[in-house]
Amino acid sequence: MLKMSLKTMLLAAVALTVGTGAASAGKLTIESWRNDDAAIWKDKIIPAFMAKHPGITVEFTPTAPKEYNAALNAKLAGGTAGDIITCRPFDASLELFNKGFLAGLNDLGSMKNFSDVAKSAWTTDDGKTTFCVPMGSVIHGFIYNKDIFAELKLTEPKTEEEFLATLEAIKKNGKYVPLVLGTNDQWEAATMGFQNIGPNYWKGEDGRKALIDGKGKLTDKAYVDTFAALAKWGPYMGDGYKAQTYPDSQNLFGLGKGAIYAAGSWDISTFRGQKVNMGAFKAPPPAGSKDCYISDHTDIGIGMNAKSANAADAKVFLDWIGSEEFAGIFANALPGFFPLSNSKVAISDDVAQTFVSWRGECKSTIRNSYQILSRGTPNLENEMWNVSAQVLNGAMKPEAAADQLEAGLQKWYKPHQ
Amino acid sequence: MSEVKIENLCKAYGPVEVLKNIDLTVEDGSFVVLVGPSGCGKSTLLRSIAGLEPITAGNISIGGRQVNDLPPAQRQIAMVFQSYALYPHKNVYDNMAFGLKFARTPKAEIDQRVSEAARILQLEHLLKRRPRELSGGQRQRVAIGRAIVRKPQVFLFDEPLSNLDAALRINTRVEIAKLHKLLKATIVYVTHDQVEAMTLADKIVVMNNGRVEQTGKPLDLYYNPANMFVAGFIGSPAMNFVAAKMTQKNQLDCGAGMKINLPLPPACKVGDKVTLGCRPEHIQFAAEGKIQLKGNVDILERLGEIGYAHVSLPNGQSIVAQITGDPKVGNGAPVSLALSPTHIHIFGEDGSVCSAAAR
Amino acid sequence: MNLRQQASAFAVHAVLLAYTALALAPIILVIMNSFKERKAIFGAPLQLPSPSTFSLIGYDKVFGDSAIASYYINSITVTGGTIFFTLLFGSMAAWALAEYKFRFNTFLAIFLAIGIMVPIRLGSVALIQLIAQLNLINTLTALILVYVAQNIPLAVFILSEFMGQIPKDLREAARCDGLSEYNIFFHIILPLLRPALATVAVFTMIPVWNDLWFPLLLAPARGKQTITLGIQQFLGQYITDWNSVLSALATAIIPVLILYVIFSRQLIRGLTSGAVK
Amino acid sequence: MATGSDAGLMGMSRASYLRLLGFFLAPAVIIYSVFSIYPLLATIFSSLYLRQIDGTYVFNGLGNFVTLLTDTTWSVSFWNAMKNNFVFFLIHMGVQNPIGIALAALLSLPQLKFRAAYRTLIFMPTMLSVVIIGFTWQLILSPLWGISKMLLQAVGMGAFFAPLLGQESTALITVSLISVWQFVGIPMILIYTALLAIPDELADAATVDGLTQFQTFFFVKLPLVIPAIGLVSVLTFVNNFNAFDLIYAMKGALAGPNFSSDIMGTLFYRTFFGNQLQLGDASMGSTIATMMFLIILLGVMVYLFVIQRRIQRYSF
Repeated sequence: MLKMSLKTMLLAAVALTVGTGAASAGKLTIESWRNDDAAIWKDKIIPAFMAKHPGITVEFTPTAPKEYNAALNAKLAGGTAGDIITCRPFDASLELFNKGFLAGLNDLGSMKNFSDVAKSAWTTDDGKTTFCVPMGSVIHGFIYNKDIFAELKLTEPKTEEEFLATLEAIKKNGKYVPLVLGTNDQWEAATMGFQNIGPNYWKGEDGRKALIDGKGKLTDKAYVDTFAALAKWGPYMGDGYKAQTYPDSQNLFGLGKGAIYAAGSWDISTFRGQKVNMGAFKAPPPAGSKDCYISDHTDIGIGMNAKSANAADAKVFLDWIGSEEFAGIFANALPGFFPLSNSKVAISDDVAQTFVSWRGECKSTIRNSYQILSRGTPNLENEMWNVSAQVLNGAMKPEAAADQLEAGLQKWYKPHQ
Repeated sequence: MSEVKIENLCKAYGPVEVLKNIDLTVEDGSFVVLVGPSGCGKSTLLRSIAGLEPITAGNISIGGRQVNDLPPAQRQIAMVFQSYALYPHKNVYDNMAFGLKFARTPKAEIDQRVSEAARILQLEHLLKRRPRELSGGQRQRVAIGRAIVRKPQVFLFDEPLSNLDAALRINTRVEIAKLHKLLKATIVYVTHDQVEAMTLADKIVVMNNGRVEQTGKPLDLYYNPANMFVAGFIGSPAMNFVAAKMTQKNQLDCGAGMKINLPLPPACKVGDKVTLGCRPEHIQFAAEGKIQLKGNVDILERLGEIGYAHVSLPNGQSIVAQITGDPKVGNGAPVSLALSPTHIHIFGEDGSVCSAAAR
Repeated sequence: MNLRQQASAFAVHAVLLAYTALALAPIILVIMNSFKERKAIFGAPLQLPSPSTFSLIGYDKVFGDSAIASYYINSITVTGGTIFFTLLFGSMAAWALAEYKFRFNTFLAIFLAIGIMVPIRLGSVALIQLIAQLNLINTLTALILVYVAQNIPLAVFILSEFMGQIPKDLREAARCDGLSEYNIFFHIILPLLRPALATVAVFTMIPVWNDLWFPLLLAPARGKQTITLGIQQFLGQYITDWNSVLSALATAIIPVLILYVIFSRQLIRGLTSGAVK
Repeated sequence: MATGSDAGLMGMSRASYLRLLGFFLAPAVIIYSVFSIYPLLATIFSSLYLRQIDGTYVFNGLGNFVTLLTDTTWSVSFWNAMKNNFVFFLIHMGVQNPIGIALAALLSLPQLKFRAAYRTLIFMPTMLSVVIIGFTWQLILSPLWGISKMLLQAVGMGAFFAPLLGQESTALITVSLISVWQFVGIPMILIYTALLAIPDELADAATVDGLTQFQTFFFVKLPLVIPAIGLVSVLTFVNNFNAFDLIYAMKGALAGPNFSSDIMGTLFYRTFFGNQLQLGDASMGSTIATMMFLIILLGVMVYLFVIQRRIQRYSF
């Protein structure tokens, strides 16, 4: 009897082990945080690739954005990550390269399709090695509901003053939430708020670079003014915005209950799915500005797991990602992600077209916390989320927010000490 | 031959000795009862015989074979536990057949042995029941049945009746006695109840504090206890003890002017402190008689034909006398007690008997 | 029953009913709304689905995700395997600790107890590396091993308590009956532990079935995902589509509730068996 | 034959006794040591190393602990998380356990109808995944869906609607109460079990003595279930200082607003695995994990050696 139960145990153990998914040749797995885009990868991008390269099977296995970094790091450390890794910009990916988790991609043929600026987010500090193929950038701005604007006889605001007047008008009417933005998840406060309107204050790249070399401080007037501008939004953000999550915001605007949505261009495809009649306007500059600036952020790249069992196939895939064909599919399947390659891509979505047209009107910059400044503790990006949310919540004065950011940076960053 | 022989057995838990130099022989076919107060070591002795407790020193042999290091199953013993220890998840048949199955006994033989045992114990109609569906007495019989089917050389019973109610206890006691006759089995039986010991045993072993106090036939122990412990333990109600001093030859002084004249054994000397023992059934209300004590009745317990009188003596001690019928005395009434001179026991200062008065 | 007693019985039921409602309302709300069309979810969330608002569109999406069957199979395999090995190994260890004397008995008991207090999650990174070295990444075996390790301490703890309640006589009777120590365990002790095993099974089942963390790290590959991970990823993907979100939540909740209702008697009996006199 | 040595069993050789022990103990001990103790030790070990800015690690002794407790970069977050964790724990002690006791008291009333149904249903939320519970409550409290607002309006308190999860003053309390809602079944069942163990004669005796049911509970039964309440308290402590999932599911790794719902578990997660641009720091993460381990250990010790010894136990 006893022997039998032992044997059963062993059999059970063996049966469980047999299910092991050994990596088979010609099969690639993509790690990504873009779970919103899963359907597009499965239905459009991957079939297009496999039509060209029938020998290679590709699978897209996204992780929710907030778990992505933790899960990816753990999986890479444990050797379980997929062959293809979607790259966050700057230090998060640089660290992966330094640890040997990401392969260098200098020899990739299609790398020549990208400018140095495009590659900067995924290149070592010395500029010698690029480890991810730039895939897309995102542009900040505001998306508005055309039907509501028509109903309330409003026009796109051109300046900050007009912007606040527009919000006030919507609020007076009372039917709609004037500005759709929540602070529960915090990151929208920093990204859709602070980084969206800020470049107009700190003069884009000039201000960003000054912060890095220590000539500019976060306590400078530009940053305090940005926070001060944010602080004025509170009264126009829907009932209970402090507990409003990002999906809540998306739904609020998607359901036509909100008039203006503080946006990233990637939201376009979400709202297309919900059939919103929408338009877009760029961050309205403050009174007296001559130039305008937009946040055109290199947001997403794609690289190769250095320990991939299918390195050859992975390179074939990455090379294709760098191609004009991919850029075209990507830009149109995912309006709101703008290809970074030099090839001219026609964008069919009119709202996406609006966003990308701002590149011609204004100067572009990337988010100022991403390069170098978030390497230490306390982490500048985390701090920005925190204080931006607090400023929007009315829990913190603009000056205090700026002070806290600068104090944090001074703790570890030499040029600010 | 299924004699159990125990020589010089010792058992200790660390520094605590629980069995001290036990020597005991259980003759083939005899019924030996180990009796004593709780904690005296009787159960430990039984479990040592069974092989459930390792021993520290000495020898145990069963049927002429030394079993010191054998596991219980190989000692050819069967044990009946106080709690019956029936397997709750098995029915009566399986409870009895369980050990045999593991001994790879052929199915037919198991069947035959179980039905034989069931017939003897009148369990035939209960074979399919689970233990929880049985009464206490029935469970007891199943536990015995489980022992019988093993055809052991020795049956070991560990207080098997103590979980039964009074009436059932008497019934089952008789059943066990009959069974012993029927099976001609060698039995070692542990109890703390001296009535069970007296009624069942061929030989009683009285234990106290890890030692054997006395071994003998029931009536030997009753009439000739070797010491005060045995004298007090055997018999119910217990023997009366009166402290006394030998003041002159053949005279005891019990204090408060109570003097008793009786022939004393030569071992006793003038000036010795002794204890006089006499069982209640050997004390009567009577004004005449050779040995007299006077006292006052505290209380009378009337049980029917007989009863017991608790009497306080002038020296402050209290003794119990058996009464017959209804003596019509009130509480507090003065009475005279007559002690049967042939049933008086004299114990020395160390508690061992000086000598029983000649019968 | 007099008036006063009736009044107090009424009050007791009122309190218990109110709390039961509080406990169930959120769950009912989710399940109820998962059967409604989008407009009705937002327009009248507190109404039952009516013929005009009834819709299964969310479930279409959830079950259209063809992998849902494999999520369930994986979860059942992992949970079942974990329960089986936790009970087997846990009861074996509890038996040895309770029954046999040996030098490291107390030490081992304390050693095993540490695991009750500390979540293995704190050691995730080392664990992943270990699993990778054993070549068990993306296998359900890895999950089972980790969960068994995680659940053994509590299993040993609970089973030891119950083991103590099995009368000593029973084991000794079995020894007299000639059973080997192995057979005493498998044929006497294990069957008698059944109520305790049920308790441990439930205590093991809940966190394992519901765990998100280790499936995410150790077996995230398609085809190896458990239902909780699958649903979580599904939620992430359709987060703005409340039909799908609510249906996915209901899909994750309902089987657990059904199992719970079936086994609740055993669970409560197991939990309260210490009190059975 | 001293106890505590490998005494062996009657008639069994030492070798086969060891084989017997091995057979029963080895599977559990090996799996547990390899997949639970080893990873934990590895974590404690790496708390002794310091992560350099270039991503390498150097040995730092107990330096990380000094940094964590004294350097304001870390200590502010640490003590904040610690304080919040205590609030989290105190809310469980002050709300969950009294409600659990009260429910258990009601459930243990003699001749209560539908006892099993109540017990089963009230325990139900405990069965569900924290991730799912967090998500569900977030939907319910969502200003978008507006259920909570609707309910408040229905009872004429619409003006009291507030974004409970979004305010610094209410976020932690709200999350704690959701956790209480989910786990109240556990103290309820444990206390209920203890109450069942009290002999009915005792309650009868109290009734004969003229106590009302309420008084009987307070003055007779409650003192007798204090050991169970002690157990519930230490379980609550251990679980609360291990908590992570619910806050992570509802408030994310930054546990906002302004870290007002940050507890040890979220601080550990954020530090160990990183966040958006924050890189994971295995050494400080391990340091926090080790601190969590020590706090839990300390709590359990206090319970075992101080509280449990003073609790009077009664056997019936």
